Order: sequence, then structure tokens, then C-alpha cells
Amino acid sequence: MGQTIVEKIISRNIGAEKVEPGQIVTVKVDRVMLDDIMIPFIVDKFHEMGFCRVWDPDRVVLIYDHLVPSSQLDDIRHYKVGDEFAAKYGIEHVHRSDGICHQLMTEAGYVKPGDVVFGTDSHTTTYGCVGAFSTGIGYTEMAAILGTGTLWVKVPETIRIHISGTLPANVMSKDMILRIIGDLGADGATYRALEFTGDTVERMSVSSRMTMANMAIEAGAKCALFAPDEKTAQYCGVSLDGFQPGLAGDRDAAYLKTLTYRAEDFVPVMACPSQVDKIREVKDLAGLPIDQVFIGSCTNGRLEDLQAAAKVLEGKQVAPFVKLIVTPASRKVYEEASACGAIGTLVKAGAMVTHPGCGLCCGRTGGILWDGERVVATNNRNFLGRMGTSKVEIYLASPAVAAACAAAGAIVCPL
Amino acid sequence: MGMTIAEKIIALAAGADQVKAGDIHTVNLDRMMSNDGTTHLTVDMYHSKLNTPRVADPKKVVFIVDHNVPSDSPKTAAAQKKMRDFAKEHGIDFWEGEGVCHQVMMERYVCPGELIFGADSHTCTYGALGAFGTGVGCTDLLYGMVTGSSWVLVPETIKFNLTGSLPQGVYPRDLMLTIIGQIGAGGASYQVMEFCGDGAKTLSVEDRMVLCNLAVEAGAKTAIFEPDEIALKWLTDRGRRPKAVFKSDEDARYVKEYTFDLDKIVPVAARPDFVDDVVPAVQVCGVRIDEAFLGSCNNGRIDDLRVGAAVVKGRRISDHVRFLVVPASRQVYLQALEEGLIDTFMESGAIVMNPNCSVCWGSCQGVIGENEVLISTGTRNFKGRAGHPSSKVYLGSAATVAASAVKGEICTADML
Amino acid sequence: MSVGKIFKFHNDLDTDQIIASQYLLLPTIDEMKVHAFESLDPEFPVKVKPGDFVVGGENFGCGSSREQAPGVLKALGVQAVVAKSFARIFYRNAINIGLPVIVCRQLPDAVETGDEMDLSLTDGTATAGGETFSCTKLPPYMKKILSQGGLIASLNREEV
Amino acid sequence: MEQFTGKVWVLGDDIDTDIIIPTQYLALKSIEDMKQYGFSPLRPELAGKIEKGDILVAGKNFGCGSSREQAPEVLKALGIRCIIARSFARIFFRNSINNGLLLMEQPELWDHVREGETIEVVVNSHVSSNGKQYPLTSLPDNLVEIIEAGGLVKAMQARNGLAV
Repeated sequence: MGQTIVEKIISRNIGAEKVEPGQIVTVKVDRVMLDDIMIPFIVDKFHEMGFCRVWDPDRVVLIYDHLVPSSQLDDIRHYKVGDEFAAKYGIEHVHRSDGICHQLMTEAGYVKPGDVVFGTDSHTTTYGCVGAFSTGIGYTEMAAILGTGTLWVKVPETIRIHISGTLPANVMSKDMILRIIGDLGADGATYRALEFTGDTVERMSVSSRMTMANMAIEAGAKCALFAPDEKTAQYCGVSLDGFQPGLAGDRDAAYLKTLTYRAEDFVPVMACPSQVDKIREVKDLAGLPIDQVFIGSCTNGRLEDLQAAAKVLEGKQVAPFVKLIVTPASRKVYEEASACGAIGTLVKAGAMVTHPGCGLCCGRTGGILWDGERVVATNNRNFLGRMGTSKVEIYLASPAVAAACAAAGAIVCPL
Repeated sequence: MGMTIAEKIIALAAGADQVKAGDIHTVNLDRMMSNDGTTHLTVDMYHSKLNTPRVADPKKVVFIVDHNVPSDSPKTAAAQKKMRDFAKEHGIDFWEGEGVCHQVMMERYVCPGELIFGADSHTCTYGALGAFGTGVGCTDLLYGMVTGSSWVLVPETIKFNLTGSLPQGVYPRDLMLTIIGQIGAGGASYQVMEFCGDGAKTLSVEDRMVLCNLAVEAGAKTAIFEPDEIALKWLTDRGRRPKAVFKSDEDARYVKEYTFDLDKIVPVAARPDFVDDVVPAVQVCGVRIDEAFLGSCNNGRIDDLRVGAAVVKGRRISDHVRFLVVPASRQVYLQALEEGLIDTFMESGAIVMNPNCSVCWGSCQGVIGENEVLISTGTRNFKGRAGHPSSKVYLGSAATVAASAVKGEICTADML
Repeated sequence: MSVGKIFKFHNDLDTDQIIASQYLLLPTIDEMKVHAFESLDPEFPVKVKPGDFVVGGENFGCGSSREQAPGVLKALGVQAVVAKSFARIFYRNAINIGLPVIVCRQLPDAVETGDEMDLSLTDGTATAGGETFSCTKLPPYMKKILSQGGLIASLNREEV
Repeated sequence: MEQFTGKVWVLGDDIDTDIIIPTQYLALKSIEDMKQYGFSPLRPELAGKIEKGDILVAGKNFGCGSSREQAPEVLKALGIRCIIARSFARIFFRNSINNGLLLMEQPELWDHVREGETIEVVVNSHVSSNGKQYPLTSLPDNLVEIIEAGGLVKAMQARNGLAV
């Protein structure tokens, strides 16, 4: 009997031949990510637990992203606590204004195929895009990992998502994952791993895969994995070792179920207020007037996303009285988007380009809205009140759709 | 009796042949600007306090959202929505995210000879083009919007004779801070600061904006330069024409005269918590900083970004410093992008934001914490201006701010 | 006018101290007023009673054009502001909303916070500590605005 | 066997962590400062009404969304004794156990229970509402260990030789 990707990673991690779904095991942690919102809480728990050293400072990454730039006085405390903790325990990987945690973890090479990674943010599932087992945890567990380097996990069952064929021109990986979440439901993958396979997936860029792994949590998934390939190796700046190339689900692995999609069947879609699994085709929503568009986040703030938006907005202007806010996912993305002209195109079209960070997606600043306003956003959640009051309507979409809506001042489907 | 430029502008707006300091006149306003710091209150008053709500001439009114951009809270969003809805309903020019209001006004509206009210104290910036711009409150602005007119007390004028030219590494901001340091925070209260002399001819329109913009920090009602060929070319390049080109008469009355030799100006800094507490920058070197800010309607233009970028190029911002770089407008941002300045700032580790008031406004972007120290190219260093009441703000030139960001403590650019 | 208690502040008292930027976008003046003078005296909004006075030195109200500054003082019931001199936008704003602003060169140095004071706008005098100080009279134009209850009230009256 | 009664508050499906405690309050200094904002996007009045010992009954996927552990901590600070839902999102589940907040899955109770009624819970056995009993399953052993230790912090304190 073969194994799925997540089973293989866990087996290797614990030195077992094989693990079974449902089995509870203790894994050795390869890397942890601590984000600025949670740092003071983690530090408090760490000390309360009685630890006096971090198990392996080189495996710890601190990232300030939700609170950058500071918008409230309380934010400063989080930087200070992080800086002091890093200095005291010899943690050198501290990113103070370089972008969103999930983007940096993969982009800066902190995560490699086959790694076991935990982060204090639910979108830690993102690193499955390079074939790592990664998931979000709370600050108490993070404090325990910092002291022990281990964590218990239940081996998840795996749902396979198989996609083959060629995507229509106006469809991005965001449209695919939204549709899949709609099909699974917001809790359809709770406690489970997703594994993406098929020639469509194989042809996708690592960035596109990242969008899908990122959003797996919106179906409740514990993690979401793609088999690492040459593209992955190049992205991570590694050559695949003896273990990594075989890190694909076995033919005879036991999947809980397999969902099969034809790429040609995907169309541009949106998640409607206020559930991520409330999916409708963009064409059915066409004409709804909008007040704001947000392009950014760990879901869709990468170079290819900004390029897709710039392509739509080239030579066009954002509609009157509509705001377009663009927040690149990282400093590197910003620099590359500047070099290729995408930033220039977007700013000329009327966009406000902010510094890389979580921005509006985490709802603290970056374009908060008021009662009755409607926003089209490329991020991962449209929960009630997430971007302002509970009377703000949030529609989630791909960067191409979002850009088209910005120009039209209404929901519209790009060609 | 001759008149000064300011008196001539008021006379024209009042339809009078002659005005003199101390007179109160009813004037027609050429333009009114209001931003998101107060417009929600103006709109509320419009709806709740007027017997006959109306806008005399929507074409003379400009609304600019620049203070909290992008919006930082539901309350901000509500205030801005009120403004947006009102502009939409009345056909008022509306800009959001385009840049700091005074920069946008200069780029798109201000013409020599105009009398402009802005619901923001730094409206005095427009004197760089020979316009009379002055800051008012939202009640004044509302009255102006409804009637197209207002009352003004004709101010006295102080002449600032500028000679020589600024040395390398010394900037118009150093000059203006030096002037304010000398005459004091109330040194030109209710008065007009008129800049003239050979030294004035060495200054670009952007340089003149730096001087005029800070005039309110000396209490001035406005500041003004004669619209010379430099100003008129600047205006023509942007496709606009003057309303009137005024020079002060030979026998115009000045209440006081000062002469400043530009050659003698050195890099300076204003110490917390007063803009007129100005000392040579070398005297404050060594103060550890937590944040640095390059931007604002005073010092966020392309010249300033060039100066800052030249300092940080090939260097890293100190680990413990948050260096916010915020171009004053979309046009400035695009120019900086084209020149590679934005890339230079990003590579150095700076935080680059969309054009807005940012740290200078001190309420929602780059706020500083308890006992933190900021060095800024903003307009003010009042107690708590940038965040916690215990925090401290120093004002310096773009070069000093950028150099300090690299070093992690206040230093001048030549000390790196 | 009647007797009120004095709250005295320093020279060059700027509008950021009267009401900080972070509160300016609150929906109403009433929501802002509880933050008046927060950096200097957080208890001020509780301690000040209707009819009390704010006394300043030179250049009172310098800084921004925020009308919220005189607005919160008026909303807290401050009877008048007396200072050696005023920054012009603050002065204009105060008149426009009907808050008396009185220039008096001598009084500020002779009084302290907590002293009682009596102000007569018609006589142009202020009395504190048994001493009477003469104040600069308002120009008739501004007096008219003030007596009509502010600029908007005067506009509405003209239209009647 | 542990048993208790409590007054019921009823919530729907997919109650996410942004509803339980919105992001804008997450950087407040303490859970005590945050708790007044619990459920504010959905039912702003609720935080003020919940009393110590009350029970939340919810639909499926309770606690979905972010990994913010402030969510179970806020509920605990409000005095919630336990949550009975048709199902829980996994990070919320882990975070609750680690904080000693009792969670139980029960597929049918939600369809029948009414807000304001008092129900009786017998842990690992059943819950009684309106004269009817609904079965409860028991937790896996490793979780029982954490709960028995008094939460993860206490478990770690014991490991580090601190007096508990």
C-alpha cells in the first residue's frame, strides 16, 4: 500500500516506514514562523512555561507584516517585544518590513520540499506549494515548539484534486481554488490534506500553486500539497535531493476521495459575502457597482498577479470615485514589479501602491470601508466585518477580475 | 500709497482699487480646497446648519482625500464616504490617493494672482506661484462654498530679502527653518512673508514651495514670491495661465524687513517640541532614532527624493529604524519610479508608501510609540504629533533624515 | 458672563495639544471633546466645567487649521479663551463658531490654573485675584459675528 | 464524571474567528481588553450579556478562519463554560484544548435547542435539553492528557520542573 505526499513527509520525519491517517505522532519541526500580531503572546507563554532557551534559533523566523507600517500605538509594542526576544535568544531571521510572512517563508528559502513547518497564522498551509507539510497553530503551541522543537500531529486523510487540460485565458488559479472550495464547502476538508495533481497543475507556476495552497484552509484543510518538481527546485534555490523527487502521491496511496476537474470547465468566479464557499460566476454578478478594489495579500499579491492586473489596466483608468489599492506581497515582488513596469502601469491607471504587508486583508488599515460599501478583493477571506463594518460587502476574485472591475467601477468579467 | 503683492491680490478679489493693512474686506474666492481632516464636519454643517443649503460654484471647490489614505478605520471610512458622496452629488472635483492636497493643488489648480482658501494650515504653500493661499477652518470653508465669498483682514507684509545662493548640501528647508528659528513661532503672526531679492531667483518653484509651506509655522497668514519668469514658465509647462501677475510697488509698505544671506545657511534641525527651536544639525547628532520620515507637503517632492536616494544608495537602513518614504503626489511617485529612486529606497530597506500625508499627520501611518524618536521632513514637531505623547520629533532636511536612517542616530549626510 | 475657573497653558500652545490628529475623524465634536488637552492634562475634559476659562500665553492655537480645536473647547463649555496673542487660524475659527477669544497682555502672567476669573466682554475687562485687566477690543466686524452666534448663524440670519 | 448546567446562546454555521474577535482588536494588550469586542461583527450586544458558566451551541465549522488563539481565550474570559457544535475547525479546536476550553461535537442538539434555555452536560456521556438526551463522544487520549494537565502551559511547566 502506497502513501500520499503528507504521509511520506511525516513518515520520514519520525523515521517510520509508514504512517496511517488518524495516527497521532510527534514530529520534529524543521522551521517555525512567528508573525507580529502573535509575538507578544508567544513570548509570554514561552516564559510562563519556564523555558530559558530556544531549541534551535536558526529554525525560527520572525516576520512583522500585519502591523507594518504601524497604524496604532499598540503596534509598536509588538516590534519591540519581537526585537528583544530575537536578541535575547539569538534569533537572526527577523524581517521587519520585507513583506507578508507566507511570501517570505518560501521566497527567502526558509522552506524546502519535504519540510515540516508550523506558523502562527492559518495561511501557513501556503508552503505546500513547494511540497512542504505546513499548517497554522496557536501561540501556546508555538511557545511549546520554541522550547521543545516538537509537536504532536494527527496524520490527516488526503483528498486528491486532479485537474487536467488547458485553462481558458481569463481564468487564474484563484478561480480554480475558489470553485474547489465552493464544491468542498467551508468545512469540506477539515482535518484533511489536499493533494493537487494533473497536467494542469504540473504546468502551473509555483506562484499559482501558492494561491491554491494558501486558500486550502478556507475549506478547513490542515495542509495542501503539490509534488515538488524542477520549477519548485528553481524557486527554492535547491537541487532536489534523494527524497524530494519521489515526493508525489503513490498510485496505490489511500485517498479519502478524488475530485476530478477538466481545466477547460473553469470560469472566472467570485466568493460572495460573507462566506468563502459562496461561489458564483462573475458573469452572473456583472453590473453590481463597486467602491473599491484591493489587489494584494499572501493569496494574490505576487508578481504574476500584479502583471495580470497591469495587463488589464494598461492604458486604462480606474473608474471615478473608485479606489484601487495594490499591496505587493513582498519587497522582492515590489522591486520586480517595478522593474517590469507593472507598478508604473498600475499607478498611472490610478492605483495606490502601498508598502508590502498584509494591508487590507487583515483589516487593521490599508483601505477600511464603511456601511454599504462594496469591495472586490484578491485576498482569502470575505468574512463579516473583515474590512470594516459588518455592512461592507466583500467579493473575492482573481487579480485579473479585480483589475477589470476597478476600471469598470462595477463587477465585470474580463475577456 | 503703493501696495504689496498680497494687498493687490486682496484688492482684486474685493473689487477695490486700494486696500491697506488692517482693513476688513469682503472678497470673492477663486478656489476652495478641503481635505479629509475636516470635510466630514463641513458636510455635516452643510446639511444641519444652513437655512438654504447650496454650493455657489462647484467648479471652484476641490476635495482631496490625503490624510488617512488608504483608510485606517471604519470611522475614517465613514468620514471619507461622506466627502465622496457630497462631491459626487455636487459635481465637485475629487481626488483620492493622488497626493498631499497642497502638492495636488499646485500641480493642477493654483494660478498667480488667485485668492485661495484651504481648510488646512499649509495652504500658504501657494505663494510659491504668487497666489494668496491661506488656511481656514471648516466653518469659513462652508461659508465660502455657500456664498463664493468671505471676509479677510488685510495683513501687514514683512519683506524677506534673500541674497546669495545656498551652498552644496544645504537645502531650502534648512533656510526656512533657520528663518523660523530666528523670527520665532509667532514672528509673522497675521502677516505676509514676502520673499524677494537675488537669492529668490536662485530658487525653483519647488524650492519656493518649501519656504512658503512652512510660513504658517511662524504664524504667517501666507507667504508669497513674485511670480517671475521661473514661476510663469512652470505654470505654462502645466498648461495654465495666471489670473494676474503682481509685483509689489516700490513704495509699498512693509512692516519689517529681514535679510538672509543664503551662502551662510548651514544644515539645521528643529528640536522637539517646537518648530522654532532650531539649531545647527551638528548639535543634535548622536541622538538615537527609531523612525525616519521622508515626505510631506513640505519635503516630499522629486528634489527631496533625489537627495534622499543619493544618500541611501548602496547603503542599508539601520536595523532598528523604520524609514518611511512617501512621495508627495502620484506625479512625484511616477517620476521617482522612472528615475529608479523608488528602487533605491526599496533596496535600502525603506518602507515606501503611496502618496499621502503619512507620518506628518501622525495618526494612522508610521505612528511612533512611547519615548520613541523620529526625525522627519514633515512640517511639525509638536509634542506627540507623530504618536505617543512621550515621543520626540526632530525636523531636518531630506539629506539629514536619510543619513540618520542609515546611521540609526541623527547625523548629517557628510558624516556617513 | 460669569465667574469661572482658569485652566492655564504655555506659550505657543499648538492645536495638536488641544485635540490630537488621531481623534479628528471621529464623527462628532462630542466624541472628540473627551480627548481635549490629552497630552498635557488628560483629566481636563472631566475637570473643566461650563463657564470656565482657558488662558494661554503668546501664539495660542498655533499649528493646524483644525476647527475641531476651538470646537472641543466650546463643546466642553469653555466660556472664553484669554491669551497674550493668538495664532490667526485658531482665532478666526473661534470667532466663526462663536467662542470668544480675548487678547489680554497682562492677565496670563498674573494668574494660575485654579484661579477664578470674571470676564466682561462689553467692558473689555477681565478680573482675577482682585485685579482688573483691560483686554483688546474685538473689531466690530468680528463682534457682530460673535454676537450673532457665529458665521453660519450670521449667514442664516442674512437670508431671513 | 464531570457534569454541569448552563444557559444556552445559539449561533449558526461557519462562525469564523473574525467574528469571535476581529483583527483590529488583536494587538490590544490583554485578553481582558479584547473580550468586550467578542462577536462584535455579528452580535455586538452578545459579549455584554454572556455570563460565567454559559454554554455556546453552534452549527458546523465553528471557529473557522485564522489561527488566532485570542478567539478561545476571549470566549473563556467571557465565562463560556463549554461549546457544543456540530463540528469545529481544526486550529480552533487545538487552541481551545490547549487553553482548557471544553469543546464537544454533537450533530443534533443544534436543531432543537433554543437560546436562553438551560441544558445539562455530562462530559463524555451526554447533554440533556428539554427533556431529551443527546450523546457526547469522548476525546482522544492525548488531548485528555493535556486537559488533565490543566492545558498546554501547565503541561510544559511540569516538563520544565516548575511547581504547578
